[in-house]
Amino acid sequence: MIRKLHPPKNWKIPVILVLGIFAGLFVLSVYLSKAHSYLSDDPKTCVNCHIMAPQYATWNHSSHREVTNCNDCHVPHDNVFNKYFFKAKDGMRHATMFTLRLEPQVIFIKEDGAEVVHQNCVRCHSNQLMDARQAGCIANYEENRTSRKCWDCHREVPHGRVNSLSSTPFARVPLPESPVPNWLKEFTKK
Amino acid sequence: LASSIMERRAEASFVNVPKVKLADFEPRNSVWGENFPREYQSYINTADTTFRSKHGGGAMLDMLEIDPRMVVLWAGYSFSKDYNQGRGHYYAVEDVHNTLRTGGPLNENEGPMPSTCWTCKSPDVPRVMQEKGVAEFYKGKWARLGAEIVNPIGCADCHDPETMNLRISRPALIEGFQSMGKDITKASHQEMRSLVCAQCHVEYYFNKKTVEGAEYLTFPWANGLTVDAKEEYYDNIEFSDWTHALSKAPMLKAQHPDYEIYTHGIHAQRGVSCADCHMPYKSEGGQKFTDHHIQSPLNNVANSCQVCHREETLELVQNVYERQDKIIENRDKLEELIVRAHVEAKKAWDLGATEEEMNDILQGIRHAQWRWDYAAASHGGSFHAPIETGRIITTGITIAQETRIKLSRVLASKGFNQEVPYPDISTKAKAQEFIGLDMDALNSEKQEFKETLLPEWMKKAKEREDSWAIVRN
Amino acid sequence: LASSIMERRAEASFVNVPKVKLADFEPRNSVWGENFPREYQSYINTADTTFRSKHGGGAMLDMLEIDPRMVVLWAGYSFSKDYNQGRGHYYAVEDVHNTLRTGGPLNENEGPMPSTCWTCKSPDVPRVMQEKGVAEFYKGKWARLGAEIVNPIGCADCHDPETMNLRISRPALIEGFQSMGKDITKASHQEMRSLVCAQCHVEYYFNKKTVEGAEYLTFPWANGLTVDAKEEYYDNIEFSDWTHALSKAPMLKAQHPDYEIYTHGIHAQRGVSCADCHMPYKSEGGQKFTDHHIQSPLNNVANSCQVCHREETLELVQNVYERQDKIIENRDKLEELIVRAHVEAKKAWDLGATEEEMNDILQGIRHAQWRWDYAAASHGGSFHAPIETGRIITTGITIAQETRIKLSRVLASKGFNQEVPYPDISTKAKAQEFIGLDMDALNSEKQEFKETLLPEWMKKAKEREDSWAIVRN
Ligand code: HEC
Ligand code: HEC
Ligand code: HEC
Ligand code: HEC
Ligand code: HEC
Ligand code: HEC
Ligand code: HEC
Ligand code: HEC
Ligand code: HEC
Ligand code: HEC
Ligand code: HEC
Ligand code: HEC
Ligand code: HEC
Ligand code: HEC
Ligand SMILES: [Ca+2]
Ligand SMILES: [Ca+2]
Repeated sequence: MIRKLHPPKNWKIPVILVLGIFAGLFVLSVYLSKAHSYLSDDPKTCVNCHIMAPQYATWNHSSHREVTNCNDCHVPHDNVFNKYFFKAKDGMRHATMFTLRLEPQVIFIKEDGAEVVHQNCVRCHSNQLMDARQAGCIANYEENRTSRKCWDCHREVPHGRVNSLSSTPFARVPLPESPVPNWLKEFTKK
Repeated sequence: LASSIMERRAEASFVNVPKVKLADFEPRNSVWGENFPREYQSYINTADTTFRSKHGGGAMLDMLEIDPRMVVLWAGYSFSKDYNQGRGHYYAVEDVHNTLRTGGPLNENEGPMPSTCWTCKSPDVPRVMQEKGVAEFYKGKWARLGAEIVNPIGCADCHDPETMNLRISRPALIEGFQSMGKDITKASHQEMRSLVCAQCHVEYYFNKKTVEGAEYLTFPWANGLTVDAKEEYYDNIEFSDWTHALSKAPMLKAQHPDYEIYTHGIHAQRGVSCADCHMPYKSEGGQKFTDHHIQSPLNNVANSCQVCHREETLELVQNVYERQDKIIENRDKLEELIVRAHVEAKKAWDLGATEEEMNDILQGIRHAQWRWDYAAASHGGSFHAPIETGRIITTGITIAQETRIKLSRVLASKGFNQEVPYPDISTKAKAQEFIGLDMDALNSEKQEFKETLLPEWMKKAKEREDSWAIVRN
Repeated sequence: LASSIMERRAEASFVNVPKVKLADFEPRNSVWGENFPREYQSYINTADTTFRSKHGGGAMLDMLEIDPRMVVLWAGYSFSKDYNQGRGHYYAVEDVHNTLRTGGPLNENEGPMPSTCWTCKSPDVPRVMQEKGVAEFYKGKWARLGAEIVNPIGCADCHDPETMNLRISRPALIEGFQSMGKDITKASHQEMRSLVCAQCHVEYYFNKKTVEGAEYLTFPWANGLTVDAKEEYYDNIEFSDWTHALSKAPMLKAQHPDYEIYTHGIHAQRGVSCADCHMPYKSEGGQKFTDHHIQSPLNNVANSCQVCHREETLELVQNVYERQDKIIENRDKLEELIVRAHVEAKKAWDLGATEEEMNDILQGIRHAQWRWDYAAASHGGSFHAPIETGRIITTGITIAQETRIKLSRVLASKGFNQEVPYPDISTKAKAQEFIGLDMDALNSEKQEFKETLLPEWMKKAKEREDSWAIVRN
C-alpha cells in the first residue's frame, strides 16, 4: 500500500528540483514582501505595502502616535491565540489582494475589523467611559456608552476622513528600499 | 502629575451606591440630582440666559419686537399678544405663568388656554397623567392644574428612575408613531437620543373629537412627517386653529416642528442625534458624561461640532449663520407678502366681495402662512435642514403670490385697481394697535393673576412635595 | 506571485522619459498622449455617452424636449432653437458644428454667431490667439475660424507642455480676476484644480465696447460672484442679450455659472476642488494618476465621494438626487410663472399698454428669468450649492409673482380682468410653433452647411496639422 504512494524513482530529481524551486520562490516572496515583518508590531510593517501610506501618515500625525501602534487598534487583544489568528487571516487577504492588484482605490474597513478596533478603543479608554459609581444604578450603562462606533463622533481619530490612496501624496513615510537589483530593473523595462 | 493620576483613579474606582431611592414619577430634579450630581449640575445651567447668538441662544428674545409683522400674521390669535424664542428648560413652567397668551385666570375654570398646555413643560405631567388618566389630564382650563405642575422639564421627562434608560413619558408621541403604523418601542438607543426630544419639539394640535370634553394633544403625522403631508391632513379633517381677524381665513398654527424638519437634514440622515449636538459628552475628573446643559451648540462648539468637524470655531459658527441668513432673507420676504395678502383680503371684504369669490383666496392664505410658520417656528430649522426649510419657504411664496394675483383681480372687479397700502407696523406696539389689541388690559390681568392665584398654587405644591418622604440609603 | 510583486515594485520606481517633445501650443491631444498614455486613454473616455443619471450624466439630453417651457422663455433668442445638456469634452467642437444655434453658414462671413463662441471649445484657441492676438480672435463670425478650431478640449487647455503644470490659457479668466482686484497668478495648486475649469464653466457675455469690432469675451465679476452682484453689473451697464419676442423685455442669458455657484457650497468652502470629484485619482498597474475621464461623479462614486465619505454608494447617490429634486420642484414652478408673465405682458401690449406702464414689469421679467436661468444653466448647481441655488430660485419666484401682480392691474385697467390662458406648449414642437420658429428651414440650412462648408474646414485642418513635424526622442 504505502509503496504505491511512493513516486516512481525517476521522478525523484525533478520533484526535488521543483520542490526546491517552490521553496526558493516562497522564501523570495516572503523576503520581497517582507511578510516576515508582518508578525511584528512595528508600524513600518504595515507600510511595507505602499498602499498603507495614508493610514501611516495620518496615524503618525495624530495624538495616538505616541501611545499606540497599528496593532494596538487593529488586532484583537483579548487573547494571544485570537491575536495571531486574526493577524494571519488578515495578512493573507491583504497580501493576496495586493499581489493580485485587487485593492480598491479607497479601502474600507470591514465589519469584523471595525469591531476589533472598536473593542480596542474601549479597552484603552474604559476609564473615561465607565464610571463604576453609575454602572451600579444605570441599566445597560456599558452598552449605551459603547454601542456606537467611537469614530461616529471621533471621525478624525486617528486617520482623518480623507482616506484614499492619493490623499497623502507627499507624505513622508518610511518606504522600503527597492529590493530589485538594477540589472533586473533594466531587464524588466523591455 | 503622579498625584493627579492617582486622584483620577481614586475617583473612578469609588464604588457607587445610589444615595436616594427614586420613587416612580419623582418630579423633583434636585432629588435625582443627589444620585447624579454631574448631570444635575449641568442641567441647572439651563437657567443661564447670557448667551445670545445671531438668531438664537439662551437669551429671552421677544420675537414680536424683533419682527412686528408676526403680530399681524397672528391677528385674532393669542400669539399676537406675546411670543418669545424659547430659553432654557429651567424656565418652562415659569414662562407659562408669565406669557400673556395664558391670560390672567383667577380661579381654576378661567383663562384662555386648556390644561393640555402643560403637557410639554414638566415632569409633573407624567405623574398627574398616571394619577388621573390621560384624557382626564387634557380636560378643563390650564388653571385647573396650576398647583400640580410646578417642576420645570427634567429627569422624569426622559428617564426611567429604575434603570435610568431613556423612555418616552408622553402618550402623544407614542400615538403619533402608531398613526404612522410604526412602533416606537422598536426604536434603537441612538434614535431614542432624538425621540426624547420629539416628545415636545414637534408640531401639534388639540383634537376635540378624540375624547368628549378633552383637548387631546395630537401629532398630525398620519400622512407623513413633511409639511405637505400635514397640510393635507389638516385640510382633510377641515381643522383650523383660528379665523384670521383681518382676512377671515381659516388659519393653521405651526408650532416648533424641530424634530420633523431635523429628519430631513443631512445630520439626521447620517445618524447624528439631537443629543449629539445639544447634549454632547463632557469630561470632568477623568470621566465623561452627558452634558445636560441643553442649549445652542454655538455656545459649545468644541464639544459638539468639533468632535466631528475639524474646522475652526469661527468657521463653523459662520456656516450656521450663513445658512440661517440665506433662509431668513426669504422668510422675511414671505412674511411681508402674507401681511399684504391679509390686508388686501380685508379690503376685498370691505368692498363687498362674496364668500364664493374669496374661498380660493382664503385657502391660499391658509396654506402660505402655514408654510411660513412651519419654517419660522422651528428656531433651529434653518440649520437642521436648510434645503428643506428653503423649499418650504419657496412653496409658501409661490402660494402667497398666486393668491395676491387673484386678490388683485377681485379688487379690480370691485373698482379698486391699485396697491393696497402697507400698514405702519414698524414696532410691536404699532402692530398690536393696528390689529386692535388692548395691551394694558392684558398686562394688568396678568399682574393680578401673579399676585393672587399664582402664590396659592406655589403654596399648595410645596405642601404636597413636603409630604413626600425621601428614602436615603 | 514573486514576479508580480517584483513587477509592481519596479513599476513604482520606473522613471519617465518623454517620448515626444511637445511644441508650445500643441493642440493635438493624441500627441500629448504619446507621453502620457494613461491620462490620454482616460481622456478619450469622455467620448462615452452611455451613462445617464436622474438629471444628468454623459448622455445627450435634449433639454427643450424634456422641458418645452424653455422654448417660450427664450423666444426671440437662439437657445429656443436647440439646447442640450453638455456631454463629454470630446464632443465640444462637434457640438458647435451640430447645434442649430450656430446656423448654416456657407462662407466665412455668414452665420448668426461670432467667432468668440469658439473660445471654450478647443486647445486650438490658445494657439490661434497667440498667433493672431486676442482681440483679433474675437472679431468676425464663427465660420471665420472654422478651419482653425478642430481639436476638442484637451491637454493644452489646462497644461503647460514644458512642465505639465496646470496653467490658465484663457485671457477672460485672468481679466475676470483682475476686474475683482485679484491676481490669479497667486492661486494655490489646490485652487488651480478648480480654476482650470473656471476658464469655461462660468457665466459670460460678449462686450462690444472693449475693442471696436470685437465681441470681447467678458466675465461680469467686477461687483462680485453672486447672482445679485452680476445682475447689478448688467443693470448698471444697461446690457441685454436680446429683447424677448413676446414680452419685449430686455433679457439676460445666464450660461453655466458652475464655478460661481460652486464657490457658495460647503465643498468649496472646505477646499474640495472640481478635480477632486470630477477627476479623482485612479490606480492602474501600481500607478496612480488623475482620471481624465471628466464626467458625472455618480458614475464613479468609489473614487470620488467615497474618498471622503464612508457611506454606501446608493446612499450617496440618493443624497445627490434628493438635493436635485428639491431644487427642481421649485425651478419648474418658476419656469411656469415666467412663461405666464411673458404671455400676460404680450396681452398687455396687445391691449395697448404704454411703455411707461410696462417699464417696471419688463425689469421684473428680466430679473426673474435671469435668476431662473442662473439656477437652470448650471447643471451641477443643485448639488454643488443647494442652499444658494434654492435661495436664487426663491428670489426669482418673488420677483416673477410681484411682476404678475402688477401685470394683472395693468390688464384690469385695459378691461381684461381674468386669467390669461396658458399656451399649449406640452412638447418642444408645439412650443416652437407657438413662438413661430420655422424648424424645417433651420434644419435644412444646417444640413447644407454640413455637406458643403464643414468638409472644406476639415480638409484644411488636416493639411495644416500634417505639415507639423513631431519630434520624437
Ligand atoms: C501585503 C501588503 C499589506 C500589508 C503588509 C498590510 N496590508 Fe492592510 N491591506 C492591504 C490591502 C491590499 C487591503 C485592502 C483589502 C480589501 O479591501 O479587502 C488592506 C486592508 C486593510 C484594512 C481594511 C480592511 C479590513 O480588513 O478591514 C486594515 C484595517 C488593514 N489593512 C490594516 C493593516 C495593518 C494594521 C497592517 C500591519 C500589521 C497591514 N494592514 C499590513 C495590504 C497590506
Ligand atoms: C487609535 C487606533 C488606531 C491606530 C493606532 C491605527 N488605526 Fe487604522 N483604523 C482605526 C479606525 C477607527 C479605523 C476605521 C476608520 C473608518 O472606518 O472610518 C481604521 C481604519 C484603517 C484602515 C482601513 C482604511 C481606512 O482608512 O478607513 C486601514 C488600512 C488602517 N486603519 C491601517 C492602519 C495602519 C497601517 C496603522 C498604523 C500605521 C493604523 N491603522 C493605526 C484605528 C486605528
Ligand atoms: C493602546 C491604547 C489606546 C487605544 C487602542 C486607543 N487609544 Fe485613544 N488614547 C490613548 C491614550 C494613552 C490617549 C492620550 C493621548 C494624549 O493625551 O495625547 C488617548 C487619547 C484619545 C483621545 C483624546 C485625544 C484626541 O486625539 O482627540 C481620543 C478622542 C481617543 N483617544 C479616542 C480613541 C478612539 C476613538 C480609539 C479607537 C479608534 C482609541 N482612542 C484607541 C490610548 C489608546
Ligand atoms: C448637527 C447638530 C444639531 C443637531 C443634530 C440638532 N441641532 Fe438643534 N441646533 C443646532 C444649531 C447649530 C442651532 C442654532 C443655534 C443658534 O442659532 O444659536 C440649533 C438650534 C436649535 C433650537 C433653537 C435654540 C435656540 O437657541 O434658538 C432648538 C429648540 C433645537 N435646535 C432643538 C433640536 C432638536 C429637538 C433636535 C433633534 C430633533 C436638534 N435640535 C438637532 C444644532 C443641532
Ligand atoms: C417635556 C418637553 C420637552 C422635552 C422632552 C424637551 N424639550 Fe427642549 N424645550 C421645551 C420647552 C417648553 C422649551 C422652552 C422653555 C422656555 O423658554 O420656557 C424648550 C427649549 C429648548 C431649547 C432652547 C434653549 C436655549 O438655550 O435656547 C433647546 C435648544 C431645546 N429645548 C432642545 C431640546 C433637546 C435637544 C431635547 C432632547 C434632548 C429637548 N429639548 C427635550 C420642551 C421640551
Ligand atoms: C407638544 C409640546 C408642547 C405643547 C402641547 C405646548 N408647548 Fe409650549 N413649548 C414647547 C416647546 C418645544 C417650546 C420651545 C419652543 C422654542 O424653540 O422656542 C415651547 C415654548 C413655550 C413657551 C416659551 C416661549 C414663548 O412662546 O414665550 C411658552 C410660554 C409656551 N410654550 C406656552 C405654551 C402654551 C400656552 C401652550 C398651550 C397652548 C403650550 N405651550 C403647548 C412645547 C409645547
Ligand atoms: C430632555 C431629555 C433629558 C432630560 C430632561 C434629562 N436627561 Fe439625562 N440623559 C438624556 C440623554 C439623551 C442621555 C444620553 C443617553 C445615552 O446616550 O445613553 C442622558 C443620560 C443620562 C445619564 C447617563 C450618564 C451620562 O451622563 O451619559 C444620567 C445619569 C442622566 N442622564 C441623569 C439625568 C438627571 C439627573 C436628569 C435631571 C436633572 C436628567 N438626566 C434629565 C436626556 C435627558
Ligand atoms: C456621541 C458622540 C461620542 C461617541 C459615540 C463617543 N464619544 Fe468620546 N467624546 C465625545 C465628546 C463630545 C468628547 C469631548 C468631551 C470633552 O472634552 O469635554 C469626547 C471625549 C473623548 C475622550 C477624551 C476625553 C478627555 O479626557 O479629553 C476620549 C478618550 C473618548 N472620547 C473616547 C471615546 C471612545 C473610546 C468611544 C467609543 C466607546 C467614544 N469616545 C465614543 C463624544 C463621543
Ligand atoms: C456626531 C457627528 C457630528 C456632529 C456633532 C456635528 N456634525 Fe456636522 N456633519 C456631520 C456629518 C456626518 C455630516 C454630513 C457630511 C459628511 O458626511 O461629511 C455633517 C455635515 C455638516 C455640514 C454640511 C451640511 C450643510 O448643511 O451644508 C455643516 C455645515 C456642518 N455639518 C456643521 C456642523 C456644526 C456647526 C455642528 C455643531 C453645531 C455640527 N456640524 C455637528 C457630523 C456631525
Ligand atoms: C463634491 C463633489 C463635486 C465638486 C467639488 C464639483 N462637482 Fe460638479 N457635480 C458633482 C455631482 C454629484 C454632479 C451631478 C451629476 C449628475 O447629476 O449626474 C455634478 C455635476 C456637474 C456638471 C453637470 C454634469 C452632468 O452630467 O450633468 C458639471 C458641468 C459640473 N458638475 C462641473 C463642475 C465644476 C466646473 C466644478 C468646480 C467649479 C465642480 N463641478 C465641482 C460633484 C461635484
Ligand atoms: C476649454 C473649455 C473647458 C474647460 C477648460 C473645461 N470644460 Fe468642461 N465642458 C466644456 C464644454 C464646452 C462642455 C460641453 C461639451 C459638449 O457637450 O459638447 C463641457 C462639459 C463638461 C461636463 C459634462 C460631461 C458629462 O459627461 O456630462 C463636465 C462634468 C465638465 N465639463 C466638467 C469640467 C471640469 C471638472 C473641468 C476642469 C477640471 C472642465 N470641465 C474644464 C468646456 C470646458
Ligand atoms: C466661457 C466659455 C464659453 C463660451 C464663450 C461659450 N461656451 Fe458653449 N459651452 C461652455 C460650457 C462650459 C458648456 C457645457 C455646459 C453644460 O454643462 O451643459 C458649453 C456647451 C456648449 C454646447 C453643447 C450643449 C448644447 O447647448 O447643446 C454647445 C453647442 C455650445 N456650448 C455652443 C456655444 C456657442 C454657439 C457659443 C457662442 C454663443 C458658446 N458655446 C460660447 C462654455 C462656453
Ligand atoms: C480640463 C482640464 C484638463 C485637461 C483638458 C487635461 N488635464 Fe491633465 N490634469 C488636470 C488636472 C486638474 C490635473 C491634476 C493636477 C494636480 O493635482 O497636480 C491633471 C494632471 C495631469 C498629469 C499629472 C499626472 C497625474 O495624472 O496626476 C498629466 C501627466 C496630465 N494631466 C496629462 C494630460 C494630458 C495628456 C491631457 C490631454 C489628453 C490632459 N492632461 C488634459 C486637468 C486637465
Ligand atoms: C475631498 C473630499 C470630498 C469629496 C471628494 C466629496 N465630499 Fe462631500 N463633503 C466633504 C466635506 C468636507 C463636507 C462638509 C461637511 C463635513 O465637514 O463633514 C461634505 C459634505 C457633503 C454633504 C452634506 C452637504 C449638503 O449638501 O447637505 C453631502 C450630501 C456630500 N458631501 C456628498 C458628497 C457626494 C455625493 C460626493 C461625490 C460626488 C462628495 N460628497 C464628494 C468632503 C468631500
Ligand atoms: Ca399646530
Ligand atoms: Ca451671459
